[in-house]
Amino acid sequence: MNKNLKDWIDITSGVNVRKCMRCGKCTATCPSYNEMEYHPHQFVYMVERGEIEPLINSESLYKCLTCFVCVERCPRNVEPAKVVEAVRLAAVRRQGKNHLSAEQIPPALDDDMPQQAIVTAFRKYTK
Amino acid sequence: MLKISADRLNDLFNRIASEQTLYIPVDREPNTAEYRKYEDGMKLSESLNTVRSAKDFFFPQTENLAEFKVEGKNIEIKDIREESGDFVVFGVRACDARSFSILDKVFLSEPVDSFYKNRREHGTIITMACTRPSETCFCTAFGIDPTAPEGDVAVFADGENYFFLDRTEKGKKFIESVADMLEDGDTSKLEEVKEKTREIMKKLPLAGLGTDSFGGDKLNELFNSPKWAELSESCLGCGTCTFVCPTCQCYDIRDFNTGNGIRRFRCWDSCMYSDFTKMAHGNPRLSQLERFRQRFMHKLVYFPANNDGEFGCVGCGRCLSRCPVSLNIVKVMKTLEVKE
Amino acid sequence: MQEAMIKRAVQLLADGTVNRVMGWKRGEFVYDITPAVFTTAEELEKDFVCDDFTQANLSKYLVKESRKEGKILAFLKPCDTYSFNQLVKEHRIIRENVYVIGIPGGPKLDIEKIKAKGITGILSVENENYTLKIETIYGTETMPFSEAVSGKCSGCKSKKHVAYDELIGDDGEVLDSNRFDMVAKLENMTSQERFDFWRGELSKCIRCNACRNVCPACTCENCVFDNPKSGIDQKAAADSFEEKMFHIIRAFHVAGRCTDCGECSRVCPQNIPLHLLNRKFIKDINELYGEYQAGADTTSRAPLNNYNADDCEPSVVHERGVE
Amino acid sequence: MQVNENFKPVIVAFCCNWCSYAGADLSGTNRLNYPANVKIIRVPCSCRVNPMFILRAFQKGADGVIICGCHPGDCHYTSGNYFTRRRITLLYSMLDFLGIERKRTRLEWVSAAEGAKFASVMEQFVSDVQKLGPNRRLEDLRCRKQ
Amino acid sequence: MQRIGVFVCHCGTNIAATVDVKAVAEALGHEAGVVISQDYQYMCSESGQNLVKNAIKEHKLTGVVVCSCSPRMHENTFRKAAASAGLNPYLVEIANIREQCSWIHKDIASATEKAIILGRAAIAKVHLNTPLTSMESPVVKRALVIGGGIAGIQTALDIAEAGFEVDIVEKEPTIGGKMAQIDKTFPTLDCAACILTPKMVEASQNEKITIHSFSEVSDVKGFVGNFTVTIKKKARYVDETKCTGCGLCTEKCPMKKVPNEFNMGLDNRRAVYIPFAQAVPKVATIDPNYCMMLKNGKCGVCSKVCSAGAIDYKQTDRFVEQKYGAIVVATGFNPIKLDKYDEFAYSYCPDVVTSLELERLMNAAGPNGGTLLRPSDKTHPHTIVFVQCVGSRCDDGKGKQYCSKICCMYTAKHAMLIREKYPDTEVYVFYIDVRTPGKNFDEFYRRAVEQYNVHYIKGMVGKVSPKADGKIDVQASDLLAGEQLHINADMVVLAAAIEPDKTARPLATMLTTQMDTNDFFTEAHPKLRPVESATAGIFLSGACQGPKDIPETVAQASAAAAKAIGLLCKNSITCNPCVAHSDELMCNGCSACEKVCPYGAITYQDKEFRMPNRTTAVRRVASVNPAVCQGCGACTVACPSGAMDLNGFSNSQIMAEVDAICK
Repeated sequence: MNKNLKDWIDITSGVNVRKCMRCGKCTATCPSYNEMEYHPHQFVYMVERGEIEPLINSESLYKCLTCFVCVERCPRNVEPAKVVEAVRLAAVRRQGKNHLSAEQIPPALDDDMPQQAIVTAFRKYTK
Repeated sequence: MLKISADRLNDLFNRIASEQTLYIPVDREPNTAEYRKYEDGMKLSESLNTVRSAKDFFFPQTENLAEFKVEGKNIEIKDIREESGDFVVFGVRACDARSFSILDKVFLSEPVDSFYKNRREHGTIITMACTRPSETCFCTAFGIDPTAPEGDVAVFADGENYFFLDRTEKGKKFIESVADMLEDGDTSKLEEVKEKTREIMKKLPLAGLGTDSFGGDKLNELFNSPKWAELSESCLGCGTCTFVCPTCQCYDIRDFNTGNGIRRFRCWDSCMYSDFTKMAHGNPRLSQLERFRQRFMHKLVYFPANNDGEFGCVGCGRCLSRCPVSLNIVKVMKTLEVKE
Repeated sequence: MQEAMIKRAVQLLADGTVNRVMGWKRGEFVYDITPAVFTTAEELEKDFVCDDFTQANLSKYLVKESRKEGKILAFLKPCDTYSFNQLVKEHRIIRENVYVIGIPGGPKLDIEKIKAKGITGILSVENENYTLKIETIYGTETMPFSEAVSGKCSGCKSKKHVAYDELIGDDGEVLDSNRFDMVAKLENMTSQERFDFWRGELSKCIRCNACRNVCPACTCENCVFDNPKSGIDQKAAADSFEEKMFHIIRAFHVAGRCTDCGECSRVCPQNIPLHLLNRKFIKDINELYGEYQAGADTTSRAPLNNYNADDCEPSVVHERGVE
Repeated sequence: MQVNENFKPVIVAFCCNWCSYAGADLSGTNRLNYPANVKIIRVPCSCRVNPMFILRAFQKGADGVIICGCHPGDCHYTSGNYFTRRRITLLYSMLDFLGIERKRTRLEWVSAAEGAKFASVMEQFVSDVQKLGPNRRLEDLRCRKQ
Repeated sequence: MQRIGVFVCHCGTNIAATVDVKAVAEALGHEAGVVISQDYQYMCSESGQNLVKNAIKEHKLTGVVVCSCSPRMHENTFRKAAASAGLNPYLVEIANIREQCSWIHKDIASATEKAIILGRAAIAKVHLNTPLTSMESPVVKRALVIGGGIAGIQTALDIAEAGFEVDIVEKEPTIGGKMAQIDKTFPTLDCAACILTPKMVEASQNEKITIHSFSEVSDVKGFVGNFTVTIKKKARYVDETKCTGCGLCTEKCPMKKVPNEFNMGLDNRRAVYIPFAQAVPKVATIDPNYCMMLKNGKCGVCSKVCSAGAIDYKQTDRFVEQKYGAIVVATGFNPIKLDKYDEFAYSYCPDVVTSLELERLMNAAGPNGGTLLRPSDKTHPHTIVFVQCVGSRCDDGKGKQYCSKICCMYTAKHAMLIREKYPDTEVYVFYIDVRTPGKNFDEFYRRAVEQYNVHYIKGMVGKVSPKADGKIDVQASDLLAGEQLHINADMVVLAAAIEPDKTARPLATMLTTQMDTNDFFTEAHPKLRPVESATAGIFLSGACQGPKDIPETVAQASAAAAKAIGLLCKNSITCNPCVAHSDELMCNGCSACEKVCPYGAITYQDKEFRMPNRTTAVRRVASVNPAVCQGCGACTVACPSGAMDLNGFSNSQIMAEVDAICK
């Protein structure tokens, strides 16, 4: 259980994960539920237990569309999307974990993708 | 007589202020002055009387007498009197100067009031002859010559110079201490100024005020006069006349719980107040008529009776100008005067 | 004007509607006015005076007078009638024992304003079409009438008589005066400036109680400051705090009842602008709880004895103006 | 104006018996804590607090006075707090007019169920007064502690 | 000279943990006037109180200060102890060094110092305490019950049983409340109407009970034992005495399109209506918003057909004023509005219903006669999904933070009834936790799961989206199986949270009772006095005090009745002696106090006084009626000269406390 990483995530996300009563509403409304290895309610529970490592290495970290429906619907004002974002930042802070190499971009381009999307993707997913 | 030119007066003030604290009358608004601690550049007020008389320096409105501390069952008394520093009060008019002799009779006779005595010894009174008496002045009625004021040092102004004449031991010592700034001067012009002031005094509306129907022996006919009712009907019972009067000397002693002990202090009291001399059985004077009568009887009858004929009033005119409903000693004297 | 009043008073005395008259009489000097009660016609002819210097508000005397035998005639200026109404509303004046004649207010003169021009030895003051000719022992002086007008009258709020049985001269109306300007100016100062201003003013106070004893709203049988059982009895301000305490408590007790007649500032021997404290309360009441003029009638409830559910919160006072 | 740390403000709180005193008790039962400088005086209703008491507190050395009452409409005596609201608004306006710091006085509505609110209001009030420093503008020099 | 005894309580460790009680006792021992100062483990215990009694007798004490818990807890205990030892009970003062000192400070030094200061303040106050004797004031032997649901009816029956007059004020045309709308009740599944209507009839026939139906309380004055209540009898345009309840007018009325609130708007009723068959009083009521006669003067069919001539279009609101000794609040609850929950599509899909609507759909007197059909196309539902905790247990600002307590049980009941009546219907229940605390509750729920195989799935419903073919796609998570489910449901039933009735807030203002932030009435003490409000003489019965089911409601209703009876059976009650009194010598007679007194306790009279020099004068002075005055103290501040003072909280006492605190 990596103590300071969990505290760091609590601080950056600004979310008190202990408020979650594990009702599962976020998971119920999550549109990209099927692609996710860890569903939102599991995400919050794992952060609460401090198991951040599996989250950082899991693919589902980037499946979250940040559509914020879980934040909208959560009855306890726990904001799972922000926890996901915080874990992403933790991942981004890790050196050497490059999720997007330069060669991958040209094939992924399509003409109506806004230029801004490329820049943010590049900033976010490369080290 | 020693003199100093008018424009070097402020240098004299600075000199005095350097040795001891100096209070001079300064104009708060045109024609109303008040005593202030001298600071460089202050201009001496031309106007006549200050609203609060010089009595305040010797008999302040509130003064701490003693302090007690109660610890459980035992009481510890702290003596909080401290020696007053030397100070000089400049520009006192003849009537105020006379008030000190009245107050001395009260406070310095047995049993001596040590607080008053302490301040009186350390205070030097420099009086100033009047040149422009106002319509409310009637000091001549009580034998006071405005052009020849008493006090420790008398100052006479003739327009360009200020002449200093010492009247008491303390005055002599004061003049010696500033002798180097003074030089001799002829006093011819002074006589002429004095004569002019005496002329004006005779023309004052209240010039002819007689005091012969008052005095120590006139108690019964004055006390029972029916005119008191009409005289006192509109008196509000506030304390203005007593608090601006230079010769009023009544005070009340009170205790205040400061949280870390009891502080006993004395403060001015006014015979006009409803709880003046309130004793265990109650108050000897219950109606405003009795209180009103008490004030003027004390000035015009009781005080002279106990002080070989010296009246308690000095004719400064403050109560005439400050009473909210214009009741004053002159109206009382004129109404109760027995004309042959 | 004075003759008309004397004639009417003598008439009323004669036909017995009243057995005494409350008015003014001259003291030693021309500006020296004393409120007085006259019982006979001769006294009225001899001493009664009503001129530019009769500023005193007679309503407070009627508290004692209306409890005596018989009916008393009182000449009241418009601002006095407001105090009269306020005292009637509080059952301090027995209305049926007073016959009120409303006399025109008109700006009155204040001798302090004349003396402040450096004029001393005043023997007589005549008013020739709004310039004053002042005879003094040092020669005659002149000054414009407007400069000698008393502080009470310069901020006059209304020339309307709100209580009278009869009128001499015509009735005026309520004026909108700029009487709150000085209060607004003070409010816009910083709190340190305000503190220094009031410490300067209130430290002059010699606790002579003239303001309390002249105020028509201050008619307690036994004032809190004179009653040892009240816990805040004080005879002199032994500390700067007690000066503030006296004036705050007095202003609070008359809040909502003060008709802004200005007598307190007129009689203060130290010329402290006490009316500003009462006007501050009047301005606050008008702004926060709706226009209210004390004494305008004898039935309305004083603002502090009244409430409505949607009054503003006290924090409003802490947010407006300058910190 | 630097704030010296060892200044411990004396705060007097007038709490109405039915609501804010009960709120204070509730914050006690919930073990919420607020600074020890606050001492509570129980009054039957907030309309019992006389401006004399507030000035007396400042005279005797208090650095801050806070009055707590029921929410308007909740008063046990139906209209008590409405009168409080008017009186205290005018009094605070006058104190401000005389130049007294605004943050030394406060009126707060706290119901019997708002224990948490009571604790946070007291916490915040004490920190405000702490920042202001000792009460110099409305104090009686004779009562100043040595 | 005062002889004061100081007793500092340890309260076990509650105080002793953070306050050095020995130091406090020792420090307070040195205060002026204190002759004995000791600490003890439990002052409120028998032996603690004996400590006080013996000290009073032994040291002939004239004042007692107990530094312990809040005066609101044990002030009476110590007052009674002092009284039994011969000391006037109002010479006892309590310093609150637990809730307001030891429990809220961690640092022992500052907590002890504060306790000493609070002790000193109490001693300073007790020095100035005067012995007071409480007055007696008469009790009106009549009770008022506000709200005619099961809570109100039960309370009224119990009070009437004890022989006292009771009035029930019900804002609907009939008593019965929510229970009348319910089909079956858990856990015994007996029919709600069958157990409720006998009590309603009993209430109407009991001569001690008068029912004011279709009425509201418009004003309450006075205080315990002496309330004066104004009841507004709303105009129902039907004369109650004449109407026999035959219902002829309700059939003939041409205006048919009125949404029937009794069936939650699922079907329509006429402009003149009787809510349901067993209505008590069985009297028709005309709805002024829909009746053509009342709106624009054209129709009058009902008055023509009415054989009893009971219709009276000119009827107006009537006000009845009545005196009562006790008031019981039984205003009940309502389900919350679900329009803010767009994820459940409640407001735009007719097949998504709340549980109460389901009750009406399944009820024999319901819109389609007891057979459960889909409201949209009246077909038989094959799959029903129940969603729990809709609006409950959430602090997202839309819903309520608390658990509504009854939803789990009534959903299990609905599931069981549906499965029993329509075995072919699949029932899914999405829950966070199933809460079944009570006698036979869990067994009831297990029967629903095991015998009637209702599918209980742990996980919340995320989205309900009606599809084109009329079916409803329910997207939910199954946390145990770890999958996201999509259920094709015919109906969705939302277990909506419950909140107090909207009329509760204005009523609380009238009764000057306290309310918590969710508008439930605040009870005097959550554990020890649950059915009394803090305001003496006002009692709480049923869901107005908090969410509760029918068994608890009836239990509380009887408890409230018992408390009310306890009050009514006294001929007079001792009232609070801490009342105001005026010092005649100082009173100006300016009637400032009379204007601020909320109870009108102050009157004026002209009295003769001796004035100076043997004269006398008549002066108008105030006098306070101690029976009416409640001791709020507003007059003491309105009085400028300080003539008006309050016993028990006098000006000098409070100032002494202020001095002691600021020392």
